[in-house]
Amino acid sequence: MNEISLQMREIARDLLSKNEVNLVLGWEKGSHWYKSAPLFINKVEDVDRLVFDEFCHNNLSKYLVDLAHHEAKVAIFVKGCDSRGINRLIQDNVIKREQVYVIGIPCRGLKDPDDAVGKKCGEPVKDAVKCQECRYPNPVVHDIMVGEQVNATARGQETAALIEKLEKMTQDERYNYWSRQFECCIRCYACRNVCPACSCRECIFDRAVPDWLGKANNLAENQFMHLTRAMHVAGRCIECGECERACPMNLPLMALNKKIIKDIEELFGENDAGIDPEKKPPLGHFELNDPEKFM
Amino acid sequence: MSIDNAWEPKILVFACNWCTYAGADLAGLSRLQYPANIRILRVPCSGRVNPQFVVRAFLKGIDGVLVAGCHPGDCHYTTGNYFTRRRFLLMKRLLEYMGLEPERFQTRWISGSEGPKFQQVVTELVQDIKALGPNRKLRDA
Amino acid sequence: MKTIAKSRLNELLKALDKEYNILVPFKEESVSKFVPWQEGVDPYFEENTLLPPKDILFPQTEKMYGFKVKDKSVEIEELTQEKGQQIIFGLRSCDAYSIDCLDKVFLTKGYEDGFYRQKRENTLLWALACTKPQDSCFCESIGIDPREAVCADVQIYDLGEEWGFTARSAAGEELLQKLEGLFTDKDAEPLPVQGFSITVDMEGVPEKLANMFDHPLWEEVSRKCLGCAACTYLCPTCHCFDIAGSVKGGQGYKFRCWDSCMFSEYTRMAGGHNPRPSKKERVRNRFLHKLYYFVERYGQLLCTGCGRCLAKCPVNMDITAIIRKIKEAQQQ
Amino acid sequence: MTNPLVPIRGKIIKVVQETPDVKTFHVSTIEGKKPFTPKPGQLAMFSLPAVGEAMFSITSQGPDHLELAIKEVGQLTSALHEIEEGQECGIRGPYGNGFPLDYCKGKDLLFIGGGIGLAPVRSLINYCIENRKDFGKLTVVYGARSVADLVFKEDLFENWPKVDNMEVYTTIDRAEEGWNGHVAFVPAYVEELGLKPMTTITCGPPIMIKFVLQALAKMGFNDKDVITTLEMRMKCGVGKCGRCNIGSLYVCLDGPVFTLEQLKKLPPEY
Repeated sequence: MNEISLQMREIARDLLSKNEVNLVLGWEKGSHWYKSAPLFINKVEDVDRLVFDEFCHNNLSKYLVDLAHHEAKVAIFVKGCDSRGINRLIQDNVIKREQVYVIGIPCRGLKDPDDAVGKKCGEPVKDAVKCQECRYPNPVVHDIMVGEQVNATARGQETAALIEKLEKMTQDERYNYWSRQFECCIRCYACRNVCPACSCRECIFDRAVPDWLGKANNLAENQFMHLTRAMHVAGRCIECGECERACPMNLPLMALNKKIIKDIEELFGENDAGIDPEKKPPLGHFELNDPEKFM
Repeated sequence: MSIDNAWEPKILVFACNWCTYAGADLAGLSRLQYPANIRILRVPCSGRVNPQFVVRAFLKGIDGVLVAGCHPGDCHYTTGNYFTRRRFLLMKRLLEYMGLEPERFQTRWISGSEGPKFQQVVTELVQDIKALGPNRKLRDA
Repeated sequence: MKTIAKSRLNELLKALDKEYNILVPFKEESVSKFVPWQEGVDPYFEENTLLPPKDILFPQTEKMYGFKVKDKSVEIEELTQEKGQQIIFGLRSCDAYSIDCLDKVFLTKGYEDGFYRQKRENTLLWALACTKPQDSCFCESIGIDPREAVCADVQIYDLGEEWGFTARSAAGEELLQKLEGLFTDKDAEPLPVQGFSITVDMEGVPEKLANMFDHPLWEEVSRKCLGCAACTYLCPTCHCFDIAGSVKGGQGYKFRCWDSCMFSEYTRMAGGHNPRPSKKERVRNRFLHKLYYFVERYGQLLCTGCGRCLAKCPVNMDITAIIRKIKEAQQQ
Repeated sequence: MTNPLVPIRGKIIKVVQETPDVKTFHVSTIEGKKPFTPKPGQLAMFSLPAVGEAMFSITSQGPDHLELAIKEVGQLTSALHEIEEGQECGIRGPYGNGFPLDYCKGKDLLFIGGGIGLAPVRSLINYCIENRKDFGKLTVVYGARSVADLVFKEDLFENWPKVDNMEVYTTIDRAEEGWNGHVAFVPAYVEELGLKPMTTITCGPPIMIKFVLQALAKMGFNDKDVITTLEMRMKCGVGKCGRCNIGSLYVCLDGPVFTLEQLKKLPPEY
């Protein structure tokens, strides 16, 4: 068992036995060596199930949305990207900082579980795409930290390269590319349900009246869903890449989210969501001298 | 059915109640001619327009959308149009990234006294959209 | 057994293509599913498809009938369905079993679903014996033989360099006879099935679940569920649907589309009451349906052991782990 | 019609305003015939195709029509409350098991209803009246929030009291001017009447059912003699679409009528 996992267990044991929290959100091993899954612990006996490894993809801050009215304090383990989710939820008044005890884990980047399918434990596995361009491997908010700080190092440019490729295409080529993607969508809403920026109590996609989104699975409805979703998380996406990982159809959702982030930076200046809880989200404020290129 | 010969674009204008709607009114009162292709939807503020209103309009058969409101500094609610500006600058880029022709979605500032500007903007918009032809990209078949 | 060299599979498909629409497993980028075969489509037999063949018989969105409304009048128009014969070529035992489940749902218990029946009647199943279980497969634990599919018209075997075919129904027999010229008759031993990495003991599980409705286990296992429908939409047996309509200018159609018991509005009534208000009730219903309710109603499990749900669930909700927990659970 | 999910064309030949938010719709085929002949307690899937489709209990039937009493609660029912006589519609059915007529035959029957819950019960009451000699004494206990909310007033005050060996007790929740009748919640009234245990058919809002069942238990009523009808969200009506299950039963097929004895064996998920 790795050192970080052991430390996590000690911290969780300590917090629970001293009643400082009554729930710990962490990870445990799942169905395969390349699967780690969210774990909810409220009994000291269960702390030895906690692990941290290169497959702990789930951004647990999502669960804080459900726990907004939790009666006592919750301890949560976060990687760098996940920690931005905590700040975002605080900014959106979904949770209060004092409700959560944040245990940060500097993250060296995770592996792609899909690439591990069929392999034996120990065989080389590709890096997860979502971690390739990580700029915040160290948690930006934490009460304590487990493990050593790590340096951000870009290990790939897959998403950025795809965005550039798309930008260079003609309108019709781009349209055809996205249509092919959206036609594949099965509308399972895994992307929405895994996303810490999707914190509405009732989503417009679920409402029968007014029926913004019909239930038929066709290109038009799917376009509506993905454009609305992308605009809704615009300026609030913390780049954890969970939507893209969760998508069973492997839609390149981060090529949407990161394009918007890129545009926001070009238009309104640098903005990384969930870094500074005091900073207003880019679509939630304005400057008098904002560009007016569309006039 | 050959619709293309007789095709006339349908254009939706989200008009802010305080400026653009008054501007359109003035254009009417001044007997300024503009194409009959536009449908005006009055909104309390251009900031009321949600991105999904725009996408939905396209899906339901609109060929071009104009969001129009007060000039910066003139918002009846002080700052609404500044948010509009950011939101739709970003959304215009997103729609372009999706492969939509950028001319189909436009934002303009038209005040209550700018009847001629209203006439000019919608006339140009209709010309642009006519040149593009029907919207077939974001459309509920 | 009738055999044909793997390199000559195209000839067989071409011969079948004359009378049938053939659906074959096909992989494009990272998504594999059944697609209509045509010259140039190279079937993918390496592993089972990501999307099950369910939507061939039960499409995700299916028009049911058209209507016209004008003033007070309402006209209803039945839509004619295509009557073409089709073959699902190369589906695995697990997915064949799922079609057996769908047959029970749509064709028994008092009402026959006309939309399903029309397609099912015109479909032949050419099942492929599985030899290489994937990491998340556990069909054998469910009682499914990976080499012999239920409902198959023809069973296909991997013989190494050749494909072998054995008829399993009169229709399959007749078709193989017709194609006689393409095959060589020989005695051959199909490749053996390699080991399963997941096994689970189903003994007594449905019976035990009869008394576990109020067990604290459901609260515990449902906590990490995100309430998305990845599991139900990838499941070959999940068959819940919604009925909705589309109307434009007095004309429209009604369609049915997949729905998921994991969605909160699935059971919510017009007045607001919801019999399954939280994810605990929804997760419980999903697993009880698969492992107990369906057994009680139709005499078989509503799980095929295909493992798609546990492979693709964003939080790795693992039905085999839940079955193990059920087995270990103390009776309340 | 080969496909059970495709409705036949119907026509609303009459609309009766029962209360401010309940109307009864008389539905025929467009040829003026009864769409189908349901048993008391069965259901019909009714639609305005451009709006939606929903399941309703059939409250009564005539020689050429079915009657559906519908309360305005959602999208479809609001649209329904706007329509006029002559409106065409879609209808399919009948669905569900209906009341156990053979079991009820020859017995004294007690009917307990609250609000719109009288609608399904009324189908059986009317059946008993039409086949009067097959049944013993008929007793109806019915209540609503106010006088205005009492449904089927003509039956309650005119028709039913005249029926041989039939008693009707009506109550409202809170006293109001012009009402000389009883004032009490339905469960309390049932207890107050001190009826002897007999076969009972009850339907009403969940909170009323809960207390009626408690009262009946206290009064010594037998679980297998207490019959109720359930409501669930339904789409197909034929046991395929999945959402109306309670355990392994589907309310649209195996219900909506259950005895308390049956319900106690099912998961409490309705």
